[in-house]
Amino acid sequence: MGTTPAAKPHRSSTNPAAKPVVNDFTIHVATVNGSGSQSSNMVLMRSLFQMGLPVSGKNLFPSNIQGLPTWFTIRANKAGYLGRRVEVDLMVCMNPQTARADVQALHAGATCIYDAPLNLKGLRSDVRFLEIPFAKLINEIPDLDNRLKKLLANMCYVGAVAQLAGIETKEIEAALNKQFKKKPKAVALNMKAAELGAAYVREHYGDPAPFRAERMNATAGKIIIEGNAASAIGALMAGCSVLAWYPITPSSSLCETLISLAKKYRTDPQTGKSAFAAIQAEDELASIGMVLGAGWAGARSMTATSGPGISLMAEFAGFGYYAEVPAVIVDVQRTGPSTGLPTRTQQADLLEVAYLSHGDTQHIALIPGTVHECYAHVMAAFDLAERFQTPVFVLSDLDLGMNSWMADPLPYPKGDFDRGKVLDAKAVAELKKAGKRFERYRDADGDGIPYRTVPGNENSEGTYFTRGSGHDEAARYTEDHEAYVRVMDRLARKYETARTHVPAPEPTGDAKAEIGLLLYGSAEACRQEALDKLAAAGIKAAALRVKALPFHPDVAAFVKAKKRVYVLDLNRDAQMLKLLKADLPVELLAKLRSIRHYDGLPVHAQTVCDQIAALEKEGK
Amino acid sequence: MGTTPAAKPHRSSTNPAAKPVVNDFTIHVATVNGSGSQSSNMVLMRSLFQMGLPVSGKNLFPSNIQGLPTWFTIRANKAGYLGRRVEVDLMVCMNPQTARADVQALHAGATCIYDAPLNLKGLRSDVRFLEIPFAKLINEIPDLDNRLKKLLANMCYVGAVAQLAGIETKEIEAALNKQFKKKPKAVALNMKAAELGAAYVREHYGDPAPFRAERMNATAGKIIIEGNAASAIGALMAGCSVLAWYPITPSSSLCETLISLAKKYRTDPQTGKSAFAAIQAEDELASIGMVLGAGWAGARSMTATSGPGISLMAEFAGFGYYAEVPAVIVDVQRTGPSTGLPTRTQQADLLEVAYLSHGDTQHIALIPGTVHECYAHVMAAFDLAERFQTPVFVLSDLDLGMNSWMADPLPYPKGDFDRGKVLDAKAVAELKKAGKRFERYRDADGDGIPYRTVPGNENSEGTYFTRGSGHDEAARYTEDHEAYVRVMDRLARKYETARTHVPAPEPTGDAKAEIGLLLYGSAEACRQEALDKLAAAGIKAAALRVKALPFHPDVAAFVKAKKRVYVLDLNRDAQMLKLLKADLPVELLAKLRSIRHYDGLPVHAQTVCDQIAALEKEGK
Amino acid sequence: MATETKAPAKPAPEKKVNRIGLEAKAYGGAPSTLCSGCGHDSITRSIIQAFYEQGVAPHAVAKFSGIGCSSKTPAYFLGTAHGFNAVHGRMPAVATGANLANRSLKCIGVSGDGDTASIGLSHFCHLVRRNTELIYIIENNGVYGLTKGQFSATADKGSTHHYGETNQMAPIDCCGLALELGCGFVARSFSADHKQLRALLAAAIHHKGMALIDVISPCVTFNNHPDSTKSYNFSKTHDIPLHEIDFIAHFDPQPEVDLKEGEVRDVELYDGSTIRLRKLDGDHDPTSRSAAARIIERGRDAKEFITGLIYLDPKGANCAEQNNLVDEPLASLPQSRLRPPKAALDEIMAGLM
Amino acid sequence: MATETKAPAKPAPEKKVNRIGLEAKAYGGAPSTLCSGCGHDSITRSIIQAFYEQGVAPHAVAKFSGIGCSSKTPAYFLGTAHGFNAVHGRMPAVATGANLANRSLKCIGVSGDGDTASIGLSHFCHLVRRNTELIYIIENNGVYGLTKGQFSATADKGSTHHYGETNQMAPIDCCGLALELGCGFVARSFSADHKQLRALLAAAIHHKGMALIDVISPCVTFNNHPDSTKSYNFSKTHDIPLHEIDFIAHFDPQPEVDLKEGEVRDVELYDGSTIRLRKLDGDHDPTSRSAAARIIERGRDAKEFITGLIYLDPKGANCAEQNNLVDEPLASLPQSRLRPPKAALDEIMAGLM
Ligand SMILES: Cc1ncc(C[n+]2csc(CCOP(=O)(O)OP(=O)(O)O)c2C)c(N)n1
Ligand SMILES: Cc1ncc(C[n+]2csc(CCOP(=O)(O)OP(=O)(O)O)c2C)c(N)n1
Ligand code: SF4
Ligand code: SF4
Ligand SMILES: [Mg+2]
Ligand SMILES: [Mg+2]
Repeated sequence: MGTTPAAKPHRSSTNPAAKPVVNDFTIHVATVNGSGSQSSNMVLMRSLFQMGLPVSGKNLFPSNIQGLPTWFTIRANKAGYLGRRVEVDLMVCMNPQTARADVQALHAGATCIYDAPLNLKGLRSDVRFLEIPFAKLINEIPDLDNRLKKLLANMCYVGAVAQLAGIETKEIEAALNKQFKKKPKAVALNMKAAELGAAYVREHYGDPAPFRAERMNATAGKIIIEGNAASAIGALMAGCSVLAWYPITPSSSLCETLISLAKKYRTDPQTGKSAFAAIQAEDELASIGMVLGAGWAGARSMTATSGPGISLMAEFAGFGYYAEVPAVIVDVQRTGPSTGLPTRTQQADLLEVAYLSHGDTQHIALIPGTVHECYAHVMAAFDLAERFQTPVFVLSDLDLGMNSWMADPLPYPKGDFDRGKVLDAKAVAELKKAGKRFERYRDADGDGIPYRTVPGNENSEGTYFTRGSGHDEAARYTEDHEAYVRVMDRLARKYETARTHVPAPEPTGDAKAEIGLLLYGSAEACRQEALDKLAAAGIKAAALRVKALPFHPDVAAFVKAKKRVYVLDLNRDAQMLKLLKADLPVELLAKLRSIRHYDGLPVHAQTVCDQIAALEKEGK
Repeated sequence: MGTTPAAKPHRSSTNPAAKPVVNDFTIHVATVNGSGSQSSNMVLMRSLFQMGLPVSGKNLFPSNIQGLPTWFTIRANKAGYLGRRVEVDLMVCMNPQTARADVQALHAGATCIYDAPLNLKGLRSDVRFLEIPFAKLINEIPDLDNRLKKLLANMCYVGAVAQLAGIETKEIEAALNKQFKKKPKAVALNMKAAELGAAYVREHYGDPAPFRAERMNATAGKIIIEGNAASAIGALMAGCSVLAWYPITPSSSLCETLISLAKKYRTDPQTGKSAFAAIQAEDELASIGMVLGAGWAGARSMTATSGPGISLMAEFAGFGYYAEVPAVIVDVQRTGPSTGLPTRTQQADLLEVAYLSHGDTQHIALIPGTVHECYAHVMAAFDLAERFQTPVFVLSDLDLGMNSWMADPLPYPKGDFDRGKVLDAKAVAELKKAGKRFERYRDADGDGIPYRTVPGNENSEGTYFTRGSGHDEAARYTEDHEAYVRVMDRLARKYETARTHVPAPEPTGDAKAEIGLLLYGSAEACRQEALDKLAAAGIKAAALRVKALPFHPDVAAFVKAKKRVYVLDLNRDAQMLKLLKADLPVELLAKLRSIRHYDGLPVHAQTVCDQIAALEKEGK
Repeated sequence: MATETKAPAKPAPEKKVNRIGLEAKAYGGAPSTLCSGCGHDSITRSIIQAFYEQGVAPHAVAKFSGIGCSSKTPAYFLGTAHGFNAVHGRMPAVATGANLANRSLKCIGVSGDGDTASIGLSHFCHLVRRNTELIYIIENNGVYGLTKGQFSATADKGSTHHYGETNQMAPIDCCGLALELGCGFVARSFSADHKQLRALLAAAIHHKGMALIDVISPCVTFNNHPDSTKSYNFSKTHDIPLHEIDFIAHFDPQPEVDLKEGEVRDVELYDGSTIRLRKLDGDHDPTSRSAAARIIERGRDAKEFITGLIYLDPKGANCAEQNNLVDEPLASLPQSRLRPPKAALDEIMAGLM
Repeated sequence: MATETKAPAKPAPEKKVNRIGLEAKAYGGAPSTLCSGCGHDSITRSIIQAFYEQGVAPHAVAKFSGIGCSSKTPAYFLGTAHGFNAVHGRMPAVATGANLANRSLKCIGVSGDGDTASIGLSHFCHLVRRNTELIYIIENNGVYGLTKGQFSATADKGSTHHYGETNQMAPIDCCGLALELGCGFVARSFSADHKQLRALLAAAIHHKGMALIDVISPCVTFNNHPDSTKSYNFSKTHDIPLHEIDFIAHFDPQPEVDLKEGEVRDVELYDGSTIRLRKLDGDHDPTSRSAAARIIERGRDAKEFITGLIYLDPKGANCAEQNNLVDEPLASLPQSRLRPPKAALDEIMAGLM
């Protein structure tokens, strides 16, 4: 509950209207999709970034291609709070379909630029309106066709916003140069449009805005990247050589980016041949099947999908678990159930992924919380998949995957690939010399992880038959109940081994605080802000961000050390809480409390703070 | 753990060898499948039944069609304990592939009949061997082809067993008459074979056996039935008119029985036309799709499948939940994960079914524990599916579904169908007169259950558009986050309402006992025996059999009233325990302890007793 | 045949009513949210018109679709019919279930080429085999519109993708496939050819089995470049109609006209309606499966865009008939006809004693 | 052509070795657990023999299957090859993934008619489109063997089921379907015709794309009644071979013989091997797609059981080629060829600054 929707009046107590603020503001642009506003918004965001301000950009888009409402929100915050903030300082209304609601949702003291024909100014007296005749301004530029006029009107509001917020013209120009690489004519035209907007504001609306961008130095050497791109780079660096996928929002861009990267970085310059295969499968059942086939044959292979695709992978996921085949499956989660809100975010596939398939199955899942972790966790997933010979899931989400995040450059990976326990023909021969023999499903090391070979192994004793039906240690078919139990118990042991191999949870905040906030995934974006807000409200709390299933021992230790732990779930059913209850020592469970946010919009610090504060007050 | 496999020596402390026992024994017949032994075993079981002895028959068969080992176990028990018993009193060895292991697994004092060429007698000195030259005996019957000789050899062991155990010849004959209805020649031939076996035992092995069948009166008016047949009859009586299915062991016989029944009882005698449609779909994705389509269009529709099929239904299950479409889905569980042991039993699809699909989904599931409940729960599932407008699962298993159970005749259903909140054209018009209007997803009654119409409704205001994407109360497409949350919260409310509509759990045993045994499904078969064994071991316990998800309030009440509650899961991962932990008040959770049995064989009272006793001793 | 402009969901205003007394606007739906110019919106308009002209009561219609831009369109026509927007690729199953539950419903399904020929291919093929009484429209644009332009299984071989990939596989010809699998009504059309499409839809409405209409429907956003065989430009310039097609409904007999020998070919439907085909260049016999196969082969080999009624077999038993169902909808049978009497249960029990 | 007896997994003992020095028994597998007389076991024997004769190293082979009696058979041949017994109907995906991972593997997949034409139909069709280098054998018995005799999608129309249902739908002709979808190697055979089947398998081994062999393989337990078109009796009495077929491997050139004009037709494969077809009754040109289509149509219409090489196009790019893959197996590329250097990452990062 406790969702604080973006389109509702909300008067912030910490940010009273009209108090001028430097480098802490939110710009909300309402357009329709397919109108080309996306590049204007990127230019706006980048300009701020180039001025040294921490920024994030969130695109709220409909599940359609053209003509429906879209919003883009830029948050600039000197403290580096880059999660969603509900209060909007500057609204840009370009969409007649939503303009009234957009204005109604503003808090008192907000500023609103709007396209003149919308005539919004009478709507509220506690909002400052700046009417701008964008079409008319653009008409000043000669020789434009209609499409171009529309596009340039968007650039025109960029100029207006820049003028109002103090964004430097040269940064707009630099951002345009980046955007329209090697097209100086396009840059000039867009600059012209931006200048028209700026000039209009300068001439008609001289008063300073209650917020301002001032050059600072928090972004030097940083990048702006979407989580899906970071994941794709991770897959590239991890040596993924087979990608099988089926398009689905919000995961498609991950695959498409990886394909583009591989085209560039995996093509042999001599032969022109590729060390990367990508198959757009007929559906997700096939894509996971291809990934398992490739993983079994020794390649590093992956797929990326979202909820509906995960559901379709259920049968094969259980096969991968039981037959012990490596695979990497990225789930960029969207709002379910069913088709749900396919262009909204949520973390509601946890329970499904944790136990995906019929019968006793348990999966390893990594949950990145930052773009860096999209990169690192995807890389780690390949190592873990081969080390543990099992499908490994990466649970990203739309907010993380498709929105723009500021970050340090992704570091070049340090270690080498961990290809796990693979025996080549020589190793099989040596086993024999040592009086042993290769047995595919034998727990030779006591960690539950057996040794495998891959097809093509020239030693005839190094082959085995892979099946989803009952098998014994030597991979022979069996229906024997004891052999079955041995294999199942070993698999459980293997899963236990994984606890200390998955990424450990990350503690932050005051370690000695009695109150804990346990969160995961993209909720990270609001974590520090929430802790600070809580502190401001007199509640000292430490946070722990869980990064993987099965739970690392540090998770229980954290809960043990706290009096109360608030588990933040971005889903209705408190899915992480359920998983914790199933796993943690029972004496810790009474400490856990649920807070949730599941309306499809990114979570924000205020609701986290409000919900915890209310529960704390309520008397635990 | 604590699996006590059938094929292991096991010396029972409660049933020391050679102590003669009346009406309490187990016969274990080892043959190969496809050899026609099934009908011999049925005759044996029925003869005992007709003598008035409580009996059960369990068929342990391989996942193949011909030539692999098969065992049939008949348990006769005057106290009515009809769950699996591990100790075998009389072994019949007909299969060379397994004979040695079969003998090794016997407990001391057991009796073993074997086919002469197997020459087993030297194997053990603590087992009484009865060698019988079946082939030679059958050769006495003239004019037989080879196939018939094989079949009759099987009937020959029936006679031998009957002679040894005191089964009356006239009951053998009666059972044969039932088996070979209207084929007196076949009956005579089989009787001849049985008599040859009996005579051989009479002549060569005069000593009485340590166990004996004596006529009693515990089966008068009873039936012998498989759970799948009971489920099929339930579906027939519930008015199921559309069946869509895809063959899979162990659910196929449910569908095939239903089709046969419908052919007989749903064909209009006048027109010859059928009030029942059955589609063998191309796969399980399609079968659940057809069921949803039919349910949406107003028919009572169902499918039956097993684990792999459930996995394939994941996507559509979430659709049914979110779009609120009635459907009945029977899962006759088998041993997973993946293909696993497809002809063995398990209860390991609980977690998958409870949350089946991506996103926040929760399903109603009924868990029959007896053949009567297969019948009643399948009927109830149709009522609940329409009342709650959602897919309702019935979780049976192979042991319950495919084995033979003695029971009272299934009673004719009392009440009428509950078709739930359906508005016809008139009702829609009346709504309008009352100044309201039909809104498909409005919580008009506060119970979370909206009203629905079905296609063909002549009132144009009675139509709506069904979708798995975001919708508001009026079934309009929306991506609005508030409308989304309203619908999701109502769905959660609806699920809460279901708690008191699903079958309540069934308490048995000493209500005042401090120890609780919580079990579900086919574990019922060993419940009373386990309680009695526990009592004999000095542990007073009461049992509660859970019959449905979501948990009825009585479940928490039971746990509250006990000091410790042992949750018996027929799966490795303690799936019921996990679900309980996710749902019960947290202060109760420390009372729960896990006992498990998951080797694919039916659970037996001894392991339940042993595991609880060990944990009790261990100090809780 | 011009590119359509927005808001096609509302038919042209007219006062006329059809044989059940409804105006055309009674067949409209919610406003479209597709891109302006999208071929799918044109098809919507033809559907509205055809159902209006054939006088089908909207409440007696059930609409089905999968997922995709195309699959959104059932919301944009026949707003007072029940609709079921299913999951991706699996509409055939839903429609089959609904049809069995209530065989009196006129079922229409809309799918995309991705929905039909990729994820839903198996269900499509088995739908053909089952011959469910369903009008099945593929709004075929050779691309995944809703997920932004990836290749579908009907994409042209050699065509290039917006992020640089080239499609290496030959397209699936859904008409060829359906014919191979024994479909009794196989047609192809072009979204902008309203006249032909309406006639085909009318015939499909009166066909008692599954009727496939594969409609080339340009995606103006992702696949309308001139060398795409699914573009307006290509379709308009390459369209080779097999015949001029008129539909004469059984309830609307035409005056006997003097037709020149060999000029037209009449094909009769099960309900007495007639499809009148006026010969154009050649003479295609749509009742010959081998002629149909040759036409499809010719189109494939010569890369011709052949439209019209390719194959018709009006007689095959449909799914409800194969199931020998009672005439009334199963959905509305009373309990008394669904629950066998006590004697039946007694009989079953007796057999188990 | 006689019905096989049990234990076919062991080839007839012989001392001979093949060109890589292996005896035939090196190509055997685990003992079969199928019903004695099952057609599938005969096919197993032909596979063993063909791989032996072609001298394929078992370790260079990867075996695939779905679920069913048929799908169990990869355990019964080439015991020292890796095998992957997947889930029901989805073997094509697994084989495609494995083939991409290691294109040097010789891939063979065994499926059933249920596995292929019901649950796996979409994957089968898309496999054909992708042209994965895979020998795809359908062990076609018109029935679901392993689940005890339900109709499959290749069951005869009008045939009756053991619990009384009658199949109302026409069977899917997998060869016709594959041809329609552009398959480059389409053949049909009969499990008991070892000579023909071995020749076809040899050709398939040397084909560089997907090679479909639809083998009628009687289920003696559930579908061997004399009027079943999948019974031994029917198959033996109705088998119409298109030609007598010999395979001449590229490594085993035959002496030039004086062939009578028009008596044989040689078709050359990509690797230089030759399929030599001796004409029987008619003269079928297996390189003509339309001739192939006609043959299939004839078989369907006349209910003839036509066997042999129906269609061959040895040239189409296979899946690995379409992906323009390096020659080495992707699976064995070292880290240095998979992880781009730091400069590459720097370049990517620079683009994001
Ligand atoms: C299981 C699943 N996978 C993927 C998607 C994403 N998806 C939505 S529409 C679509 C393709 C639609 O293409 P098509 O059927 O051709 O329709 P069009 O948009 O071109 O009209 C895909 C892949 C989905 N909704 N469900
Ligand atoms: C998802 C799923 N559904 C159903 C089954 C049950 N099943 C096992 S084999 C089989 C049919 C096999 O028929 P076919 O492919 O023709 O092989 P055959 O046994 O006839 O050789 C089915 C339905 C399964 N294993 N998995
Ligand atoms: S993206 Fe293409 S298919 Fe979708 S609405 Fe736009 S034009 Fe139509
Ligand atoms: S059931 Fe049929 S297909 Fe299966 S092994 Fe027996 S004969 Fe072969
Ligand atoms: Mg499309
Ligand atoms: Mg078969």
